[in-house]
Amino acid sequence: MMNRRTLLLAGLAMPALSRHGFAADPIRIGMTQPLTGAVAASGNYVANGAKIAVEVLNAAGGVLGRPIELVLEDNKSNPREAVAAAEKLVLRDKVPVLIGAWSSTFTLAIMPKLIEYKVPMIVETSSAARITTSGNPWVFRIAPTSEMEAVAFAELLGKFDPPIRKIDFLSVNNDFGRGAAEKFSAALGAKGIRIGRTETMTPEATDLAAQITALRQSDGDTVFLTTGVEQQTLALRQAVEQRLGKRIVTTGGSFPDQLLANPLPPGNTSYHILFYAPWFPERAPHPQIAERYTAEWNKKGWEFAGLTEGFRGYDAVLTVAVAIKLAGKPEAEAIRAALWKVKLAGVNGDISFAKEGPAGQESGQNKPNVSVVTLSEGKTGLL
Amino acid sequence: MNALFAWGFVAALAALPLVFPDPYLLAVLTSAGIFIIGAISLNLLLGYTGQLSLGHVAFFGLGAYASALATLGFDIGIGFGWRVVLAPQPVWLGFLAAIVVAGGFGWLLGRLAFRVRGAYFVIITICFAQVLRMVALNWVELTQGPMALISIPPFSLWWPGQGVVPLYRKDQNYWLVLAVAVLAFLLVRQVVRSRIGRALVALRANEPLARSVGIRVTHYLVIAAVLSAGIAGAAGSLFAHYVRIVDPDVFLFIYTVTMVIMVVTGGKGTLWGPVVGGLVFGLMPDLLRGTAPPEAQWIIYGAAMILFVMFLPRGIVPALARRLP
Amino acid sequence: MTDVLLSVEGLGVQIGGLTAIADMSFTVPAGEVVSLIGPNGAGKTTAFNVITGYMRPTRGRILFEGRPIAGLAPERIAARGLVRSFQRTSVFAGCTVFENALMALHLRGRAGLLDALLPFLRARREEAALHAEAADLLDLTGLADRAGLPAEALAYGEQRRLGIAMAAAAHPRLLLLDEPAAGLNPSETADCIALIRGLKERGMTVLLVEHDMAMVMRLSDRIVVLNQGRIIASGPPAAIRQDPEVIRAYLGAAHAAA
Amino acid sequence: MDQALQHLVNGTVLGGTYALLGIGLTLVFGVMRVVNFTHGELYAFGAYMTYAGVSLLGLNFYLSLALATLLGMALGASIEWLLLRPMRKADIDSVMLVMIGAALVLQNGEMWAWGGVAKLIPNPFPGTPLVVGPVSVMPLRLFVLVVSAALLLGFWLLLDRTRIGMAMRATFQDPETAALMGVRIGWVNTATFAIGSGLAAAAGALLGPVFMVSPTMGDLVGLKAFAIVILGGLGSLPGATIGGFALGFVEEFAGGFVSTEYRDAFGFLLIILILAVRPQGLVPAKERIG
Repeated sequence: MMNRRTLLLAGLAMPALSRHGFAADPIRIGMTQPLTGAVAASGNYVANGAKIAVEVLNAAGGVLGRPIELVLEDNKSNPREAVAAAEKLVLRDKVPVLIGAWSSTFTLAIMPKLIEYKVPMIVETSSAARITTSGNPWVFRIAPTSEMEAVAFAELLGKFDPPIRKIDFLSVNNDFGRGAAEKFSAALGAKGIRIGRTETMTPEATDLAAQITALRQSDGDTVFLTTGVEQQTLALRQAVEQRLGKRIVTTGGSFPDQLLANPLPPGNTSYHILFYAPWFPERAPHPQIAERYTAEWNKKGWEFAGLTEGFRGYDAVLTVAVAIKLAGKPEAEAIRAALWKVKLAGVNGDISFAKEGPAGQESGQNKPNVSVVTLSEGKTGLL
Repeated sequence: MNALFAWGFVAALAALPLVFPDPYLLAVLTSAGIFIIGAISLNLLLGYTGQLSLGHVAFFGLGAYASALATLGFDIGIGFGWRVVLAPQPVWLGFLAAIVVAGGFGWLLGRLAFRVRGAYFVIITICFAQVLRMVALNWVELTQGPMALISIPPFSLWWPGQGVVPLYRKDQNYWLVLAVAVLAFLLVRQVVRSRIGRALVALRANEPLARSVGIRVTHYLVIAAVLSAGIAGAAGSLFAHYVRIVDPDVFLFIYTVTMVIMVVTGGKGTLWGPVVGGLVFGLMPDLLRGTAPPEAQWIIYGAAMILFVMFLPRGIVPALARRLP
Repeated sequence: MTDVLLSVEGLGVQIGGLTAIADMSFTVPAGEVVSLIGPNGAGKTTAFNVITGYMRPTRGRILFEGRPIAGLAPERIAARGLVRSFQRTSVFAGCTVFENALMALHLRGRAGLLDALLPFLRARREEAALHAEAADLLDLTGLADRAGLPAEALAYGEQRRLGIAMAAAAHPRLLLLDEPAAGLNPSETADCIALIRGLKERGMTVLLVEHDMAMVMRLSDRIVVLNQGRIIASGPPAAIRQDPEVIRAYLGAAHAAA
Repeated sequence: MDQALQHLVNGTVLGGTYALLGIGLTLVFGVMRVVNFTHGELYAFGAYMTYAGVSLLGLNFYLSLALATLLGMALGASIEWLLLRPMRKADIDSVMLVMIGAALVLQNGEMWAWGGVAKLIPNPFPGTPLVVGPVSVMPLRLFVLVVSAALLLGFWLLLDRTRIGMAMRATFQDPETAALMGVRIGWVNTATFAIGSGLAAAAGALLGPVFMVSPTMGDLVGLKAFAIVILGGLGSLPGATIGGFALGFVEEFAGGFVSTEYRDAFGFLLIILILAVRPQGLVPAKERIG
């Protein structure tokens, strides 16, 4: 907690310092995340990942011989403020590139502004398909869509024993949750798995007894759980309480870290689809990068569990840095052109962009890696 | 003197984009302006009838959804195999739809809620906005639920020499919001200075006495609610076509609080109150950006609310009016 | 015999199981001043509230100009031409004296929403007429020089007078006055009596509830005496003064209280 | 049928905590005529204090619960003293706005102090459910239900048997008369708000370990508490208890049998219906005349 506050103060002091004459003017990168409000926890993780990436890059001499400065704006967990934050970053801070904005709705809210101001944005978390298919040539997504996640997961089906035969869904009632239910149904249905019922919950709901009791009536063997960390934890605990008795797989890349210290009773194993498993950095596609990221994070004394989400900000900043280097100048149009050419090694794996969406206005989409982590009695394992 | 000052103020605001063409300033003012229109509409209810509606954002959100849906079109089933289909309409029709739909719900809420007063009224209005939020969240076929309505076209207007053009530019949107704000202001002014306005103020001051001189309570409160809701709906429509995405969070409680505190800070029941208070609380979040950690910005915002209500309970405008004879 | 303007027939009111009015019947002839008197708790104010629509009767009928009004909303009853004044809060606080007068003239205007938004000839003419009428009203009450003051800044007696004038503003056919002289000093009471006489001369019928016996005797054409929710006597002032039951039940009690 | 039984048990467990939430809010409204928008934040405060006690200071679980409740009362008393006492003459709307401002400050203060990450509170109860026939329930939730019932009972005794309780009831009926009869209204208000806050904090302390602790946990709970007191009748103590159970059952059964999507909407729809048909709530508080 103390660390967090000092860091905020340091963040405040940084622009002041940079104004007082380093050799070269810093290159500014804009980022907007939900730092307050309903989804602030995860937004702060991502922001922290970005901060350490900037430190790592600057320690190595910056980009184009200039230091990087991260200008971070809170979008207060709502779309209107997301637009306000983006406009502030572009119009007042004159950043040539943005990173954001966590939730799909915040990202979708900002997207028309990207066209208006001609500034590219790296989308680090949002999973809605529409972000890259609506014909916005300023959008470059490193986060996987629900569909990519589902397809990648389908390849791992053979590792489950007993095998998955029929699935149900417990989804948060938003783009993320509904999208996951739809895409996993399609991807797993194609593999001959039967699809049962889908129960939904509002994002702020805490008592999920009604949903879980309803799921108990299904004869499925596996429940896919898609929601934020907090509801994941609640659902896993209440599933024990209501004797759900089914295998639970969480999607979306976040991990119910609180269950490490306060484990579920013995005999309950849950499965978690992650994009980075910080317990096993050596098993990441690029172990050195993953280990560096993990080490820097732990040096700050931040919560270990945040590593599963913080890499999104870390990778986004690395991507931007490579693009600026390729572009040779920190200008929006040049960075956009360069983003099509980037090829780099990130925490999650190789990052490069393929074209998606209507011809002539394609958005960029990266193909990320997934891994499935098991959690049993407070211990993690890799499937 | 007053009118001269007022028109001078409007002229200065209108000239602003020509003198300071800073797009960020215009963006902030446009965004604040939309909420000031909301505050002007709320003032009619809160300031002149004395009824605190903490669900005012319901009308704002209804306007936003109505306008967005009218311009995007929709195709929904209503049971028994019947479908309601609407082809995309021009934006000005969406704007009208926003006013009509919001006004209609204003009538409904007025009929229902004015049967109770005080704390009950406040809570019923909160619930009203909550129910609408739940509907927006779950009637996915119509509203796309939490996936939000996106790609909403920008406002379009007839522009001299160019025909009907979509307003992409900052200054155009700014002027549009300014024009609607001036219209809303004039509309409210006309109403409160008329026989209707007198009836509303009489009801606020002393309801039993007002009834005894023949003022029909429900009739006038419902008129106020319909007008107020209609203007809020117009603000919602501007919001939808400016931000160009509408999701159920448009019904957030904090938006109502923003409008209420704008009215109260400026001075409820004064014409200029929502404008002055709106500028204070509309610009504060953007002025605070970067000066303090995000949580502290909210704390300052909340503390400012408390201090204004405690130490300037009647608002800035009446306090100034007392200073200047 | 003059026409009957108001007739109360077999009225009964229960509040939370208590009988406020047991059985009350009386009439108010057009053009007269009728007073309703009785000791505290006799049911006078309840009767007023029921006649003017602020409370519902449990049984009985109230006819105004031959048409039933029991159960109608106060504003409907006011629109029929029956307006009351209030005992405690008689003015619109926070508004000027002139605004008070204008508000009281509500029923004299008819401008609606359209007129408010597009104030052309008709609406403007109506506003001008209402302003003139409000000025007249203040002249009548002798408050013309206070027009710009907030109503609550008036002296108590002036507030009471304004309250009466406001009740009378829309030219009701029947004016109900609830203790207009309560708390007034003798000279204010005299002003008040003059005002009520003036209203009567303008053709208004008055139903008065009042404790000040001297005032009641001077103003009334007829007096109705209530005790414990029942009428115990009614007639012209001279007869009431002599009635032994009234003396026993009411005058004695009033003297004791004073 | 088995499902219905399970819903019945879940509804009872949920209803008990809702009743606890509602009673603090309705008490404050009944006595002080204050709509307490900080109620949800005091709930969150109680949960965080329990977390601090158990996880950071390593205190005993039950001791932490009691401490959190007491600290909630202290926070409530200071809010009353700092914000409500100077506003005693102000209208109900201004007071509401001040309380909304205070809620914003409290919630973001919590986020600043604790960060946005939700926390679990360890508890000494077994993590496996008690199973009786077709029905299962967690021992922790049973404990919460029992403590809620005990708190409700204790609160009734306080109102019924103590001097301060009598003073509160007198103020509830008619503040002016109570003041004339020698009740020190200022003190009664402080005590009332402290007790109302203590009940909210206790609810948070009890439910924190059942669910999770996060800075925004008070939002939904605050809204629910409004729903409960409106259902029961604003300012009515028995009404808040009945309203709490009514909402618990409605949510549980409607969520289980009709639609989980609208689960949280049922409460609000019910309120609008109730207010349209019976504005004074199910069990109206005694009207003050005048």
